[in-house]
Amino acid sequence: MKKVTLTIDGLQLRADEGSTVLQAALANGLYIPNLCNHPDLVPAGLCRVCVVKVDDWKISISCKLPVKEGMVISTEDPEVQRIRKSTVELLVANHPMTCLTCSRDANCELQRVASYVGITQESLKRYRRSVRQLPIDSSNPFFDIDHSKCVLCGICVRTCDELQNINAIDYVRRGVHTTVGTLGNKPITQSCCESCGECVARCPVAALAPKESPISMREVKSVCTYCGVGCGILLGVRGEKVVGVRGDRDNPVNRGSLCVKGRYGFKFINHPDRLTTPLVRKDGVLVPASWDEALERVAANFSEHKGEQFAALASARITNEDNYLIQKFTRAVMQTNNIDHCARL
Amino acid sequence: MEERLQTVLAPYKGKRDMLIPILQQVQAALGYLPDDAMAEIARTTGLPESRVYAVASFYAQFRFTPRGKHTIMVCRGTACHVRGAEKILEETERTLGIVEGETTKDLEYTLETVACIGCCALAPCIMIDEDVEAKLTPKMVSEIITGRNTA
Amino acid sequence: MTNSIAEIGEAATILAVGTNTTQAHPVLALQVKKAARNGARLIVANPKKIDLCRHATLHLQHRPGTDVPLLMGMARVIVDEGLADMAFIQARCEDYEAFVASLADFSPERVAAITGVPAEQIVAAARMYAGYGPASILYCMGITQHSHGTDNVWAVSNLALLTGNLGKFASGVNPLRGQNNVQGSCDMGGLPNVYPGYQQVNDPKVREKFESAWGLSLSPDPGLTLGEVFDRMYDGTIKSLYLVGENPVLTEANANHAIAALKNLDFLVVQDIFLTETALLADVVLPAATFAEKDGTFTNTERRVQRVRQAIAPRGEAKPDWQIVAELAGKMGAKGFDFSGPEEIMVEIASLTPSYGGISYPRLEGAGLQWPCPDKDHPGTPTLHVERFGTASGKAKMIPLAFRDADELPDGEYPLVLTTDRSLFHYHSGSMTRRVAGLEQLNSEELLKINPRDAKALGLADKEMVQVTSRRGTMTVRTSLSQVCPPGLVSMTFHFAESPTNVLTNPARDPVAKIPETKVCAVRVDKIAQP
Amino acid sequence: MTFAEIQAQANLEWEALNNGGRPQITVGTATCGRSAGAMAVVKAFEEELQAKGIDAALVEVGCIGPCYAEPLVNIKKPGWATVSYRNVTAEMAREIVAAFLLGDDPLAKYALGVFGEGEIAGIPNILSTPAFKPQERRVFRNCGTIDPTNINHYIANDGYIGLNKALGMRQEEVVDVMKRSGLRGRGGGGFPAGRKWEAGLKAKGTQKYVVCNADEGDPGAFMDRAVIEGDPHSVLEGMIIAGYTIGADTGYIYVRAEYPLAIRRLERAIQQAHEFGFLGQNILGTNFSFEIRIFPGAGAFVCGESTALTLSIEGKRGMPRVAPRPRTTEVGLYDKPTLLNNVKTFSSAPMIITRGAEWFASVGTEKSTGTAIFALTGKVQNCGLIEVPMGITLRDIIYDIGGGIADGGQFKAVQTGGPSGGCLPESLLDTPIDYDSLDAAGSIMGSGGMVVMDEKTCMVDVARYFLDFTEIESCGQCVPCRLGTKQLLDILKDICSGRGKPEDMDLLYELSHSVHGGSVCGLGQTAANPVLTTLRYFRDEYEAHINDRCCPAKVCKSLISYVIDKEKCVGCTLCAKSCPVQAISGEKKKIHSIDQALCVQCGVCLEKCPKKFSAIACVSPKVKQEES
Repeated sequence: MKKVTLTIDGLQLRADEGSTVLQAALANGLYIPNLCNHPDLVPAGLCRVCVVKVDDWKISISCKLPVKEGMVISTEDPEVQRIRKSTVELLVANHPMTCLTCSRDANCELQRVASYVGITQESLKRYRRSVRQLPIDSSNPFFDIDHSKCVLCGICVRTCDELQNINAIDYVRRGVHTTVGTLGNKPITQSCCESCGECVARCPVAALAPKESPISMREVKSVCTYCGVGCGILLGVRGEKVVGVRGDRDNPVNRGSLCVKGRYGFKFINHPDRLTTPLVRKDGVLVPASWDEALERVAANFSEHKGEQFAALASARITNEDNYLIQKFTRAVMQTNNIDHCARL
Repeated sequence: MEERLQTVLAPYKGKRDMLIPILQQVQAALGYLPDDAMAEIARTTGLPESRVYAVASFYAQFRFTPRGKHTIMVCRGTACHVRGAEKILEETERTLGIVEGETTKDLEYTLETVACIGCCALAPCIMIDEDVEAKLTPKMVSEIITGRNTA
Repeated sequence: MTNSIAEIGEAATILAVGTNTTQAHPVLALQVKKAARNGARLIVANPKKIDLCRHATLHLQHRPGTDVPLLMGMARVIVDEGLADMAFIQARCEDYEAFVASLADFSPERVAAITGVPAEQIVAAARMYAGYGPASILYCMGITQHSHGTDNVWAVSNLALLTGNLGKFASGVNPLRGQNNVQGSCDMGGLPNVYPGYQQVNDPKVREKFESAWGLSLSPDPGLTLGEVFDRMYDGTIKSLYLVGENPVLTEANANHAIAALKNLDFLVVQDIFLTETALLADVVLPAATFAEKDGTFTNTERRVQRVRQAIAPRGEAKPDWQIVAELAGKMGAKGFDFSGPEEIMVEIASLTPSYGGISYPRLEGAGLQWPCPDKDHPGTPTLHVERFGTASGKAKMIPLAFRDADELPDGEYPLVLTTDRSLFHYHSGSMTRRVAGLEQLNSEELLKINPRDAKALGLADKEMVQVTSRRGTMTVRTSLSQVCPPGLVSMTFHFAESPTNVLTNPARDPVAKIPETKVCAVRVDKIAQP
Repeated sequence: MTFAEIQAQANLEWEALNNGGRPQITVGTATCGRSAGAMAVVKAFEEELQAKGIDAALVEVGCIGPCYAEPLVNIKKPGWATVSYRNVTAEMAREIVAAFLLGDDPLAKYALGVFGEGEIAGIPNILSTPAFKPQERRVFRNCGTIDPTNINHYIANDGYIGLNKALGMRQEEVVDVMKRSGLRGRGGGGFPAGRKWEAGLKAKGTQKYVVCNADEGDPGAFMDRAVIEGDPHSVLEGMIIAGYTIGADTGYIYVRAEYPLAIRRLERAIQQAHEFGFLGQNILGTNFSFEIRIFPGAGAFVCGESTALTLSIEGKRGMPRVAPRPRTTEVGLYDKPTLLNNVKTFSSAPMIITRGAEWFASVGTEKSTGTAIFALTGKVQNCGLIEVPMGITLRDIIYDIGGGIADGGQFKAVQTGGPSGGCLPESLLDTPIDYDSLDAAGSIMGSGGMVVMDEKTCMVDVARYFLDFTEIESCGQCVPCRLGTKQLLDILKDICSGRGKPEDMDLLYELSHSVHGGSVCGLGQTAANPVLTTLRYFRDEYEAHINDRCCPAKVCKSLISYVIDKEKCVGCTLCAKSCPVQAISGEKKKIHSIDQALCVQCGVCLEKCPKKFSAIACVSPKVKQEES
């Protein structure tokens, strides 16, 4: 990959040819505030928060600006700062001030840019506040859509289009009345939405927010237990409870993407129906028993049915190690090759 | 409605870039764009339903609720504005008992405003269906409308 | 899969046959849609107008069970139009002539008559697939779950070999494995005829290897397959069954027969995480740990072995399956089961399984490894068959094929064809997904997808409860009028215990793979008489 | 038929019409004429000619320009100069037929003037009147003189000569002529047309498009419609020449659906052009083929922006493409090279080719050649469409052509360029009309709207009005335009309703600059111009609103009261009867009074109060209840 050298705020840095100024800056640990940019998506250039000055004369957004050899970029130019500040002030003036009760508090891109450009109560006071009043769409069991918090970065629309190719949502109406919605603004569950939650995962604010977002204490890298694709996941754990799942962006299989089952289908793990003790049938009914009792009963019976009277069915759900031992048990201990599983279903 | 819709859509199977003309023709046929008509347009063209509505709701021409028999468009062009279009609009709203964008209960009139009819020299003016009423005063407006109703 | 998932997005042509990818493999489907978006030609061959058709260049809507004529018809066009990759065929294939001879019966016109796909579409598909490489074939249960599933698979591989679309980047034959570790359980010898790594049980050399490793003698006779096991249970030959993480009461074709077989056992042990419909029949139920409660590895559909890591302690007294088996073996006085943990088990696996030879936990950190990975320095194999095929000669056989229709065809009594598929929101027998309230809300009951025309003829409304009956059983379900099914075809999933689709399905098995024909059976749909 | 034969045939028809020895009556029946009652006049003439058995040609023509005089009728009687009659009614039509066609009395009292050869006592020659003297009719060359539905009329007036000539030139030669003519894009931006055509020619690609922007969205501009309705073939010819020049095979005309007549005229013209071989396969025997399609715009001002317009034709939301991006001439309609010009630009092309670059550049200024067309409206005597040489001053336009301020009012400001333009004060009346001078003054040429305002116009309200427009018309994709115009509007609304704060003026200024610098497209970048220019030239009005809660023009409702002058009121009860909210009380012959709490400032009472009393006055700031 060919490299070019450019200067941002006096800092000289190398960047891949064909990358954008914003990419170059972020790659070099240089933050340029931005809202509608997402690494997985084609730059849209709509929020205008990433404006910079190019070669000391031209104002441009950095997310669509290709790097050029010898380019000189300023993010601190007064004109840039003024445009950036008013733009963010406008967004905040039209955003509900409910951070304390917001699920994205402290993890919100709007908060981040606002504090970066130094928005103050004084500067905000001058503005006429107005927050769009639209009913929250809570039809989906996993996430809510709150238009009053939407900054119209379009990341959800582009995710549903560019990445998922589902197009359940798009821009609706125009101007200040623009919203993200479905045909006729029907509830999201009445659209072709597949509830994959990819848009929710990318929303920079809480316009698309999970219904439950308990804070996990640690994350464990693992593999999704559903279909054969084997998506890399990060299990969010709180105490002895799995409270969330995230796509693993480093995994080559799914690069962070998940489907509705993979992302939201984890609650069976801590479900009350889980079997927690062995059960043994006594007088026709299954009753709890100790491991010893249960295993001895099994051992006793299996010992009498070695060979062709016995068969084992392994599972396509359990690990390789589990399967290996079961077939070893069947072949070595039970002395038969009567082992199969539901590979064919 | 089904048949009318199908006749309009017949020539457009898979023609995604004809969406706007399609919407115009469907609205001409049905008077407005019901949700299920837009869903049918999506199926015919192969566009996502959301895209059909996204485009339809972007343009001022398209309506999603039934319209009155007649449309009164009050011109809000600059010339009309400086010659008192505001007062014309208010008087029209008062006479019809509805506000801009609404339709009278008897489905006789739908009241809209338009950026400019292009009769600036004859400002202020309104357009009732295809006829332009020019050089109006608030008084004339109420007379014209009540006159139409009695006639 | 002969290729990696990421390669699919780079293909110039994709033939997706017998796979409802967006529903059954949603994340892999992203690659298919990405390719289509970037201009790849996507040919969807499916009796139903599935969601993937929205992105398709061409939809071949063939009659269920006519995959062989469809694919052979394409092959015929490719040969006739001189689009075959003769260089590849000469270098790497066998029996080309015999194969070509068998194409005689598959003129586009005749194929059109059999499959219901217009001849010009068959020609167009053939030209696309042969003309724009790299071309990749995706298939799934729609190919395998037939009484002639093996023929279907051969037809697929014939097509790939014929055009040299095998053993190259983004170019190959890619069966999509249904369950998270179905690949792994096969790799591990969870099959009656092979040891881990597909080493034949009836191969003396192999058997000796395992006998010496395990320190005892082993049976030389291949065992019984799943369906056969149930038959032997039914006739009483098999008296004792150890059933781990399966729910055949819902998933077996002709479920009533399966239930009878289970009830006929002397002794049934079920090892699972929930008290499934099958576990209710057990004599002993052993509580297993979920994937989140144990360490180990899964092998995905692209042969990538990845680490599963314990996140939380097992619920209550539940234990990882390997541990249960080890303790059971211990109770039976067996040796060679005292492992400190999965990592140690993997050491033994690697030592006995050539294709896993180079796999060890340390090496699986990060992106995992794609087998074959014969030794500890081998980087793994993203694409199979690059130089040679895994046959004795190293060459791939092209198989002459004839058309065999489905085992059971619609008739006056059972006029409709029932085919089964999966819902995006549920997984297999639903024991896990149906316990997730949100998924249950998004899809809470079985729906019989039926074409509005058929519904009209039967006087059925949308969302009306009806009775569906086959020669084997009957069940009730709610209708869903939908253009997804063409007239004459109805479709259901099998996730819902309260409407067990598999009481209807046909157990007729493929002679080789022993897979039942759950994709085609004849049914009747009746209005439920209102009291 | 060869082009020569086509011409010969057309000239024959034209001659017969003009010098066939029978009287010719032409009535302007473009939209503005119709709304003034032209169709009734046509009907009256038909009936009258019938009744009186007069053999005369009755021709419907496009807009001649002076809308203030509509319906406008020209009568060309053999042996007489052509007489133009103004504000003709059906009644007058009958009178004229009787007096002038049967008799020899031209009815001077109804005449606007005469033109052509000869004079008539008591009627001035139109072209010598101040209203017409400064005008130079080029783009309007045929408007109002030919039947727009008759291609032969166009051909007989040098129509399609340019195309015929161009087809004989190399593409580079056409570009060269266009460049030397100095023609700048008439859509408002003023980008040199020749350079655009050159870019279109040089752009790589086999498939190219020509697009005509007839999405005349500016409130207060309607000249594009007049050109299309009055001379549609001039637009087609320009587009065909452009198509030949850049190597395109398809042209689109994006015209507002609100212009039904214009669309009908275009459809007719396209059909005729096909019949005559000016469109379709192998045009005029060459191997050049070209088709033109009409695309009725669905109503979005932003689609005047070229990238939004092309996306709209593709059936998408008209949201301008975001810079940095390639030019439309490289990546335009369907991502193919696209030459997009305004109606007037295209209709200028044929005469440039026919008469040469030098002829075109012979009028106008060095940097802005040719003529400019304005829709002169607002508080001016003579409203209408005017075509003047670039460089003429605003004062000449308003006071000579426009005949000064209407109703004896006082000039306050003139607004040019529509929502993207600005309001200029008295002090700038001598600014010459050209792209650069208007820019310098803080306004723009724009698409040619020119609205005159008098002392009864509130400049804060005007700014509010334009922001109201841009807020509605913003596509909403970028934050500065979507929320900036809204914020500006909210502030202006507050000021107009007496809730203004002293710091608002600074905020308006600051925001205006950010919206200008931050927005994606021209609409957003210029949205604040009305605010900036009014702030700059009419700051005192802002201060009056904010500090004194007073609207000097007495427009802003929340700041005005209607009061009854006790001395003047005679208790005629007219006002009370007409008040829609019964806010006026008082018995017959008793002094009336207005309940300010009830009054909605509709002004009907003022309108109703007989001039001889004029007892009702409008005052600002508001008065307290007891004072009234």
